[in-house]
Amino acid sequence: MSAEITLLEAVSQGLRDEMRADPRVFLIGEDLGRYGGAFRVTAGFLDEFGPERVVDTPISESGFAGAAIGAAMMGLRPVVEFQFIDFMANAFDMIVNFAGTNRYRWGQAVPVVFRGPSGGRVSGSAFHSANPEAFYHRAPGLKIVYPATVEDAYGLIRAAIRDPNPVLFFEHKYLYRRIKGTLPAGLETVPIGRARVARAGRDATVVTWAAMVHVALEAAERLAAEGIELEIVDLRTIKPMDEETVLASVARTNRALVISEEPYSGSVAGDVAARIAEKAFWHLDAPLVRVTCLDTPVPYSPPLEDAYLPNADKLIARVRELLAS
Amino acid sequence: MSAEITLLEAVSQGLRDEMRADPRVFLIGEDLGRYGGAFRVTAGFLDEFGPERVVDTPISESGFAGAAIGAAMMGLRPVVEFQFIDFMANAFDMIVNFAGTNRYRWGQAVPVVFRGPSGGRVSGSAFHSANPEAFYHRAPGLKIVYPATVEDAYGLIRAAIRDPNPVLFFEHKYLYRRIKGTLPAGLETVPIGRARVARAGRDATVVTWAAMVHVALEAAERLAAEGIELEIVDLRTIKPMDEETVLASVARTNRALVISEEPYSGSVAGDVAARIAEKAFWHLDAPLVRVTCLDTPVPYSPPLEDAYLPNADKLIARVRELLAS
Amino acid sequence: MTSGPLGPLDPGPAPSTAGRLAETALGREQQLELHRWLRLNRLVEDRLTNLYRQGKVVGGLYSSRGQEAISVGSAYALGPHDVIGPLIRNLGALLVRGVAPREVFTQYMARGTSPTGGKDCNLHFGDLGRGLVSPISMLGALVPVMAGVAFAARYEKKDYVALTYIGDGGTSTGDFHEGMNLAAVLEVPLVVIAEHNGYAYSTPTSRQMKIRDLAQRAAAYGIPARIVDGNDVLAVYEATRRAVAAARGGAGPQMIEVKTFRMKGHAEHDDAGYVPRELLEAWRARDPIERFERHLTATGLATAAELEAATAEIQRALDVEVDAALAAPMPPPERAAEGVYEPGPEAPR
Amino acid sequence: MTSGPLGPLDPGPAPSTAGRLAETALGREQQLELHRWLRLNRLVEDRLTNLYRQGKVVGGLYSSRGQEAISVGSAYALGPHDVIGPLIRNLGALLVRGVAPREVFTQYMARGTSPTGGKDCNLHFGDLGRGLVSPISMLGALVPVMAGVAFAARYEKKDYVALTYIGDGGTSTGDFHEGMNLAAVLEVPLVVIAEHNGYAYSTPTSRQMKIRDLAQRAAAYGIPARIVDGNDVLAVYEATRRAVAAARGGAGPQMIEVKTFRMKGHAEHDDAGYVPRELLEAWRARDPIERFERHLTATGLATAAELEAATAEIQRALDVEVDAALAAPMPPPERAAEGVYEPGPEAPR
Ligand SMILES: Cc1ncc(C[n+]2csc(CCOP(=O)(O)OP(=O)(O)O)c2C)c(N)n1
Ligand SMILES: Cc1ncc(C[n+]2csc(CCOP(=O)(O)OP(=O)(O)O)c2C)c(N)n1
Ligand SMILES: [Mg+2]
Ligand SMILES: [Mg+2]
Repeated sequence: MSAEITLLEAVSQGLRDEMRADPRVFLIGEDLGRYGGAFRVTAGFLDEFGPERVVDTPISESGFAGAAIGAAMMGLRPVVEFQFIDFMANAFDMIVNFAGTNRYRWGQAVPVVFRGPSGGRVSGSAFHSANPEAFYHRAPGLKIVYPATVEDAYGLIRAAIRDPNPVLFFEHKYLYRRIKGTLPAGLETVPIGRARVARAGRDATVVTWAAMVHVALEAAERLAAEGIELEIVDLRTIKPMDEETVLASVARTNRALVISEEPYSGSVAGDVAARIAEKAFWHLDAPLVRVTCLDTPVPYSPPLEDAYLPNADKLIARVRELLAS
Repeated sequence: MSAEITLLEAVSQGLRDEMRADPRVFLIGEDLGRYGGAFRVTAGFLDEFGPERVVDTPISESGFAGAAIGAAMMGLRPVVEFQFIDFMANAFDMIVNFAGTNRYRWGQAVPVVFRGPSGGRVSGSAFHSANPEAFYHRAPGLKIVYPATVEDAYGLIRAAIRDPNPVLFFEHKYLYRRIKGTLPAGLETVPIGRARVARAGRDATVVTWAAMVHVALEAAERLAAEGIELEIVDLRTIKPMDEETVLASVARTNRALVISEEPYSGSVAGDVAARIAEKAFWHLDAPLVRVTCLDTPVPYSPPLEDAYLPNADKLIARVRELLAS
Repeated sequence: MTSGPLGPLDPGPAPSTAGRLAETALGREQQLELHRWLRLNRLVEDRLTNLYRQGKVVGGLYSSRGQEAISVGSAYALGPHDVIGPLIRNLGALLVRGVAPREVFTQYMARGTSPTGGKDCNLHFGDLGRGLVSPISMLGALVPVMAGVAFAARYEKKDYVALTYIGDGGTSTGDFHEGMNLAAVLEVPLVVIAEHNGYAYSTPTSRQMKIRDLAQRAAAYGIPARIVDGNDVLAVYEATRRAVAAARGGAGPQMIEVKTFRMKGHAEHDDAGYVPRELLEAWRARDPIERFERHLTATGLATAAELEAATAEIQRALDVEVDAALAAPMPPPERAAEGVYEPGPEAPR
Repeated sequence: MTSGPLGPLDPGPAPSTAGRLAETALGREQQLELHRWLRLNRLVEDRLTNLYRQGKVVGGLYSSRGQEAISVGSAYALGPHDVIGPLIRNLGALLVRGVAPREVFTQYMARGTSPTGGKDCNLHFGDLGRGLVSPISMLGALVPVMAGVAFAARYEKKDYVALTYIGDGGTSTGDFHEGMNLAAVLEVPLVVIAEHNGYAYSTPTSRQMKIRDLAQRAAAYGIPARIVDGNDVLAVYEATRRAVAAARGGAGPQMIEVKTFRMKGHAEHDDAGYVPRELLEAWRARDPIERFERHLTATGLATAAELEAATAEIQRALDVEVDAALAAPMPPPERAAEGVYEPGPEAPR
C-alpha cells in the first residue's frame, strides 16, 4: 500500500501523472510556474514540464479560459486553474456560452478542465470561499465534479482531463490538507457521473458532496452511537447527476436529507431534493430535508461563518426531527 | 378603463412614468437613444428625457453594469438594459459579486435594475433566447422578477426601480407583442415578492412564471372541458420566492407540477419542487412533477425548438399521468 | 484617411480621384478569382435578401454589403491549414474557405441538412476540417478563443496561424482586451482584422470610443497594427499576407485595421435611419466590387464582358444552390435532444 | 525612467544622485502632515505584521510597504466630497480619508465592531460618508464602478470627482478596459492611479503585458496619462492635483501611472523568492518615506528630531488603537443572517 497523501497532493499527483502520460495536456493560469500556484498544487511542475506546458498568464480569466477552449478544439487538453474558483465568475460567459454549447451547436468537442480551490470555512469571506456548482448546474454541456476523498480527487482529475467535454473540477480548500488517504495500486481514473455510497445505513439517506461528506460522516458516527444509521451518498459528480444511486438509496431508507455548502435558494441541494420528490416519492415516509448555508454571501469572521455553514450539529438536529416525523 | 396595451408597451410605460416621477432614474445600455432599443422599448425616450438620462454605451456589459452600480450607490436609480438578456452573462461577476454582496458586506444599498428581453420560441437560438433566472437564483442579495401580464409588467418594473436592492427584471420577448391587457386606473406598483393565483382550481397546482403562465392557462382551459381544474400560481417574483402562496395552493389541491422554460437540471423549477417537498410534504397525494425544457442549449430550427420547449400538450400529458397516480 | 466635411467617417475623395488600388503581386488568374469571390459574396447575400422578403429566412439576416473586400481579401491570403474565426458579416471568408452557398442558405432557413443540422443560425457554424471556428454571439469572445487556436499551433510546432475579425464595437469588450493582451504575452500567431465600419448597430464609432483609429487599441498590447483601405481587396489581401507571414514567422500577433462602411442596417429589419445619407453616398462611390472591376478593366486584366459573364455564371450556380436549399427538409424533432456531450472514453454505465 | 542593468524594473540611479523631489506649492504644515500620514501608513502595517505573527489576524495580510507615497499623495490631493475606491494596498488613502487605525485593526482581526461588523475582511470596507467605496476582490471591477460614481457627479451637477487605483496586473482585466473606455466616452470625472509596482503576485510585468508603460494602455481610450515617480509623495500629490482639477473641470477621465515597487511578497505568507534581491535593494534605496524625510530636513522644513518626535507620537497613538482593537469582541453569530437586503419601500407582507 502506498503512503498517505493529502487531497491537495492527490490533485497534484493526478495532474502530474496525466501530464506525463499525455503530451497534449498543459496547464494555464496565474502564478502556476515559478510560484507553483497560490496553493502550490503545481509546485515543481515548471521544472518538470517547462514553460510551454505550465503557462503563466496575465490576470484575464475570460482570456485564458477562452484560449484554453481554442486550444482544446485544436486537439490539446488544457487544464485551466482559477487562482480561487471565485474568479471563474469572470469567465462565466466563456464557460457557459462558449464551452458549454459548442458541441451541441456545431459538433465540435471542447475537452477542457476548469479547476481551482473552492469552498469556505477558511475565513476567506465572500470572494475566496465560493462553491459555484449551482451557478453552472443549469448550463447544458458542462460536467461538474467535486471530490471529497483522496482517491476520488486523484481519479476524477485524471478522468476530467480525459473527458472530451468541458469539466468543472472543484477542490475544496478546507479539505486540501485536512483530508488524507492512500491511492489504491494501479488506480488511474474514477468514472465521472457516478455517485458513491460513502456509508451504508438504514434509517435515512444523506445526499451530499465535497466538504459536507465529512460533516455527514461525523454526524453519522455520532448518531450511530444511539443506534441511528445514516446512509451517505457522495455525489462526486454534480452534473450529470447519478440519480440511480441516489434513488436506490432512498428506496432503501425511505427518508432523505440533502446537505450542501451553498445558500438555500437556488442550490444544487434543491435540484437533488426535487429529483427525489419526483422519482422516489412513493418510497418517502417523510418530507425531504435540505440542510444548507444561510441565504447570504459568505461572511468572514469565524463566528459568522460558523453560523453560515452547515455542520454536524445542525445535521443531527434535522435528522432527529425527520426521524420523529 | 384605459386602452389595451402590449406587455412591451407596459414595460415602456412603466419606465416612462418612473422617469417622469423621479429625476434620479436614468437608462443605460446599447442603442437606447436615437434607435430606441433593439425592441423599441425606449423609443421616444431620448426626445423626452435627453441624452443625460438615456445613455448609450459602448459594447461593454460589465462596464455599464458596473457604472450603474456606482451611480446607484451615489443615490441615482439606474436601469440597465441588456440588448438581449443573454449578454448579461458578460456582466455576471459584476452583478453577482458586486451588486449582490454590497449591502451585506458594508451596508451600502445598490438600487439598480438590470433588465432586458429574455426567453425563447422566437428562433433566436442559443444566445438570443436565454432564461437566466436559475443562473442568478443562487446569488444572495439579488431580487429576480419575471412578469407574465401587462399589469404585472407595468407595476413590477416600477416597483423594481423603487426597490433599494439590485433587481433583475426579465421581459419575455415572445410575450412582448402577443400579450395584451389594460392597466387598472391608478396602478403604480405591484409588490415584489408576491406570487399570484392566476387561476383557481381544485385538482392540481401548477407553479410557473413568465411565458409558461400562458401555456399553463391554455392547458387549464383545455382540461376544464373535461372537468379537470388546475390551479395556476404565477410566481412573478422568483427571488425572494413567495413560498406562502405556493404552499397554500398545494395544501388545497394536494398535487403539484412546476412548469418552466429552463433546462431540467439546475432549474428554478427544481427549487420550487424542493420547497414543496420539504414544506408541504404531508399535503401531497402524489409525486412532484417538473415540466421543463430539454437539458440542451436552445436550438434554433422551429421543429427543434418546439421539441425543446414545454407546451400545453406536454403539460396536459403530465397532468393526466399525475391525476392517474 | 483624414477627416473630411462629413466628419470622422468621411471616406475622403472619391476613388476616381483617389487613384489606383494597392500594388500586388497577384496575377491575372488570382485577381479574377478574387473577383468571383467578391461577386459570389454579394450575390449570395442578394439571394438571402430575397429569401428573407419571401419569409423563408428564419430569424435575422445580416449583410456584409460594402465590406466584401475584407472577408475575401483576408481569407484569400491564408494557407490551407490556417484557421479562421469569422463573425456574422464574414460570409466572404467562409466562401473562400470552401463553404458552399447552399450551406449558407440552409443555415439561414433552419434546415435539417444545414451545417449545424438546424441547431444554430446564420453563419454560426464551424468545421475544423475546413479551418473554421464558429463564433458565439457575444462579441469579443472569439479573440481569446482564436488566441488559443494559435497557441495550439505553437504548442504542437505546427505552422498554421489563426485569423479572426472584430468590429469597431467589438473592440470595446473586455474579451477583446484580455484576448489581445494574452496573445501578445504568449506571442502566438494570431492575426486580427479590426473592421472599422462606422457603426455598431446604431452607435457611431464616436460614441464607442474616444480614439480615431482602432489601431490605437493594438498599441496598448504592443501588437503591431496597420491601417488599410478596407474597400480595396488588394490592399486587404496584401496587408493580411504580410501579417500572416509575420505571425507565422514568430513575430507574435498582428492586427490590421480596415476602414470601411456598413452599407445596410445592422440587420435586414433595421433601416439605418440613423446613418446620414451623405455618408452612405460617399461610401457607395467606393463600393469595393465596382472599384475592383474598374481596376480589372482599367489594367486590362479583364473586359467588362468577361466580368459580366463570370457574374452570370455565378447566378446560374446560385439558382441551383437556392433550389437545393429550398428543397431541404426541416430537422426531425428528436434531434433536439441529441449531441450535448461528446461520447466519453467511459460510458455512463 | 529608462531601463538599467537590472532590466525593465530597474529604478535607475539612486535618489541621492537623482536629485530632489518634485516641485510643490505645499507649505511646511502640509508637508509635515504628509509625513505623518506616510509614517502612520507604515506603522499601522508594522503593527499588523506583529498582530499577524501573533496569530491575531484572521486570513491574509497585504502590505503597501514602499508604495505609501502613492496612496497618501493621491488621497491628499482630493477635496472633501471626492470619492475614492481603494484596493487592498491603499491603506494610506483610507487613513488620509479619516479612517481610524483601530478600524483597520478590527477589520483584520474580524471583530464585531469593525466597519463591516466582521462580514468582510481587511480593507474591504467602504463608507460613503467619508467618500469611500469598498472593492470586491475581482481586480478591475472598481474601474467601471468608480466610472459610475463619477457619472453620478456629472448627472447631478455636483463637482466631486471619483478616484481609484489599479495594479499593473489589474490592467489586464476586461473590466479595466470596459471601465476606462466607458469613462472616456461618457467623459466622466474619473482619475485612475495605475500602480506599476513590478509584480502581480509572482508575475512580473514583462509576463503581464508586452508594453513598458501602463500609460500606453490609457492611449487606447484617448485618456491623458502622465508617468510619475511613485516613490516621491510630492510628485504623486502634484500629478493627482492636476488630474483631479482637469477631471473636475470637465476634461474627462485622467490616468496617472506611478512607477514603484512592491517591497514585500504579495501577502505576508509569500516570501517573494521570485523577486531578484538586487532589484529590491535598488528600490530600497528609494524608500518613499526616507526620501521624503531627507527632503524635509534638507530643505529645512523639519529637523530629524522633529520627525522622530512625530513618529513617536504616532506610535503612542497606535498603542491605544491596537489595544482597543484587541479588546473588541467578535461578532454575535446571529448577525450572519442579517443585512442581505436593504429594507424596501414595501414590506414583504
Ligand atoms: C457582448 C455583446 N453585447 C451586445 C451584442 C449585441 N450586438 C450584436 S451586433 C452588435 C453591434 C456590433 O458592432 P461592431 O462590433 O462594430 O460590428 P458590425 O456590426 O459593425 O460589423 C451588438 C451591440 C453582442 N452580440 N454581444
Ligand atoms: C480577477 C481576479 N483574478 C485573480 C485575482 C487574484 N489576485 C489577487 S491580487 C493578484 C495580483 C494583483 O497584481 P496587481 O494588479 O499588479 O496589484 P499588486 O498586488 O501588485 O498591488 C491576483 C492575481 C483577483 N483578485 N482578481
Ligand atoms: Mg461596426
Ligand atoms: Mg502589481
